[in-house]
Amino acid sequence: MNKQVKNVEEALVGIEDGMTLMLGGFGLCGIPENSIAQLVKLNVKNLTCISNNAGVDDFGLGLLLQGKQIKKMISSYVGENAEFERQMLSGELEVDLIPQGSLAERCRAGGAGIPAFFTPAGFGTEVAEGKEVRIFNGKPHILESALTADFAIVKAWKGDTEGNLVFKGTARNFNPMMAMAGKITIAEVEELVPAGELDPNFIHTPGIFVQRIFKGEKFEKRIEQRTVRTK
Amino acid sequence: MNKQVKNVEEALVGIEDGMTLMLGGFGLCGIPENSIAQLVKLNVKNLTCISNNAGVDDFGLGLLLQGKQIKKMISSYVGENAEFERQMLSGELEVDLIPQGSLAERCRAGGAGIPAFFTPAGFGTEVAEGKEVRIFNGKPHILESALTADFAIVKAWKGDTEGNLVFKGTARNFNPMMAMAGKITIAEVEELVPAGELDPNFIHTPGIFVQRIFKGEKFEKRIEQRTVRTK
Amino acid sequence: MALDKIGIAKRIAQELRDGWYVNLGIGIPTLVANYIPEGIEVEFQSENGILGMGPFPFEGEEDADLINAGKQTITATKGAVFFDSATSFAMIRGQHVQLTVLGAMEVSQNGDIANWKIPGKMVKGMGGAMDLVASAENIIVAMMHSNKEGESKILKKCSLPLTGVGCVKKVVTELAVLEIKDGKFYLIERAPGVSVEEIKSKTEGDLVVPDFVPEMVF
Amino acid sequence: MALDKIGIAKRIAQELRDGWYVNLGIGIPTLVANYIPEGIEVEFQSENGILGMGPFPFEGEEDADLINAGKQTITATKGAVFFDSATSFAMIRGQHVQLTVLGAMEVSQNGDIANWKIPGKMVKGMGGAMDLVASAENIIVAMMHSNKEGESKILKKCSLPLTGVGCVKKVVTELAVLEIKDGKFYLIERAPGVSVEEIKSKTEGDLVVPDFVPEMVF
Repeated sequence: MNKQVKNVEEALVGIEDGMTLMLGGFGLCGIPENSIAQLVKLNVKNLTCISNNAGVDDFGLGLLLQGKQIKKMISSYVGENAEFERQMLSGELEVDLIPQGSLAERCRAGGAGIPAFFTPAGFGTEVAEGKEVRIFNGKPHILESALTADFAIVKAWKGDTEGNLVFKGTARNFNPMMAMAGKITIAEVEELVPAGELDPNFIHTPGIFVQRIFKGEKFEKRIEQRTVRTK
Repeated sequence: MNKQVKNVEEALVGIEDGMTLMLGGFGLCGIPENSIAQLVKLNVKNLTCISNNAGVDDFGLGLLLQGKQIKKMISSYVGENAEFERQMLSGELEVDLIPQGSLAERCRAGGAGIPAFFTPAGFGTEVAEGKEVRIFNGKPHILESALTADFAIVKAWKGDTEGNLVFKGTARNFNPMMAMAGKITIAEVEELVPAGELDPNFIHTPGIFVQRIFKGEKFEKRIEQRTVRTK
Repeated sequence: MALDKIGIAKRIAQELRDGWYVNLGIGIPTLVANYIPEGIEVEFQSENGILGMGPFPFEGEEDADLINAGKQTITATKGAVFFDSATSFAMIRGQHVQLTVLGAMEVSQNGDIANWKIPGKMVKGMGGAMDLVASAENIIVAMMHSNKEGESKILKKCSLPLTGVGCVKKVVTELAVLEIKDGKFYLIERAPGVSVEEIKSKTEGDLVVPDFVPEMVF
Repeated sequence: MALDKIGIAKRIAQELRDGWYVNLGIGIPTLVANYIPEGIEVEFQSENGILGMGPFPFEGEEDADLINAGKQTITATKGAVFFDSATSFAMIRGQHVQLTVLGAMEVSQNGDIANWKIPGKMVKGMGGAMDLVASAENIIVAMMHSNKEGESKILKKCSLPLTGVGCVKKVVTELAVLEIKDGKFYLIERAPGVSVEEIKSKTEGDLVVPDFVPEMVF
């Protein structure tokens, strides 16, 4: 089943104002750079973005924040972004903060047809407000619901024309779960190979979860916190 | 962290009468043959076994059934085993039949600290009896709980001394989830390599889930339904 | 003339659409893979952990580590993927599989299906069937219209323990194609040479018959 | 004399046990990795998706695809594994990680912790902290005894929005090691040269002080 599209323009066809998008990545690691640049170009507005972080001021989802394209962010940690903080504190931006593990599991649940599950994370905190609490094994848990999106946009290291994806290092992070949870899932990859070239034993995201795949034109792969030791 | 033990004898130390075991495999594919043989030798009794199937009369879990070592089976499909059927119909053997997807997810939940989740599978059937029903997205779902085990015994293709595991083909099946759900997880592997030899990007079961690993002495890898076509 | 199993499989194969992921149950459904219409590409998922299931291996090329959900040795197509059972049912439960074809012992006019247990007689377990019928948007049942005793299996109400409720939308038997809608069976097509009367007489459930019932075309 | 950050990290490192998987939070906890006692092997998990986190890379060897949860470039040890965020929190939530070390703004005597939000001032989000504190059996908090205004952060009751309730069992500050039991802080050790009186005066929560309070030994 050939999922390959020509380029980012073709890949993002159908994304409209007011839609809910999931975007893979942790910090600036493993983010769909090419698609984000295209979202800026398309200038779609009033987006709800589900992504662990909100980028930095001048890269990643920060670019969409600069253009005021985002109405609501659903994230676990947004600390690296001054524009984000300004928009949130001024009330321009709605923000739903979710424990990171719950965010990951809620995306997986959305893709796996599990509408809700119990987790201990957040019990007794703001996160639990309005949520059902139940004791299991003597410990309180809260009921969390699945997340899905109109489009999920993920970034992989390698992919094949069937949409099978392989990730590298910690750039995997949220990408596989989000790929599962998109009504339409778009994958941008550093390297696109013909079907059959990836070892079927070692594919992280089976192509069934991916509707469109393209080779990204350019990957900047910016490093957020360059830390080194001396020899 | 070196998880290697010398042999199957050492690997199965601590398994006692009345315990709950998870055993990986689908049919006879990907089952921990060496450990099953050792369980027969140890002659532990009154076991509760969680495994998708119950083997055939003279192989796999069928061997434990022959020795009347199993008190209760928790499975999704047990159709290949006459001794099983005899023991079940005579009331010697307790049987809890679970939809295959719910079984897989319940094992994963057990390993992932999720005590319960909602699934549509089994609504309106015997499986739903006594279980909470709730409507999500207009569709009824039932609440299923996590499964765990005193010991999980899995079979992998390759493993390293850290307990990292790699599976081959459809022999993966239930093994990764059960590896997560055992209080103690034992892995028998066809090939055991030093830490660092497996590509860290392509490990199916991270070693954190495995407490003991050993190289199986001999793998028969019996085929249940040999089907071929002619050239 | 009533269809044979291959005929049923061929008729179901006509329901396939390009780009679909399909899960085929054991028995007649498995045969569907042999009759994919030309110009159409579909990919087969087997719930034990493969996407891109190919034909049976050639003699001598069987691999114990490569089987389908019926435990038969199989091959993998180019671009296939292997995965664990939780991921497999994430695909199924999450409705990423577009079509499920499976056998049944009984089907009722509200779409209930029974195919896993005959109390006191046969208790093999439901395997993945309950997950499949509860989740799939598009389920086709491949079955014989009657049992060996000649009793209809197309019923007002199932008598056997259910596998799923209100989930079956289409049934293909050796005699007919039936759609299930609004608590009734609708006769859509009949097997070549099979009369509407024969279908009526062998259908215990409420059957809606239009003025003209076309024959299946192969 | 009160400990510096390195001293706190060194004291926490003494709590490590052979064979443990450990998750270290951002800040002081990260430093713990530098002081693993001899003869002990532990493995570090970072919740963004690595088990077997190694030291920072040498200059020029940074890899944008290899970072820790603090978004710092790191390396991987021999035998490391990469995985997705759902698997990572399966490890954490499923209690496969034996020790979690993290910082805090406030800790209360019933084990509550607050470390993610100052209303109206700082809203960075909880990241993985809520999952970690809700799940870990063994949590050590690394923190300063007082804030910059000199107010105690070791409290009867947290004033800031909570990250988790009743989860902290041990606190290591620049002054002391405290255990939390039965709704009270127990003074276990004091930093070398620090008096019990100083610790008492800087602890707002109920503090149980035994007759003899040993000094930390490094």
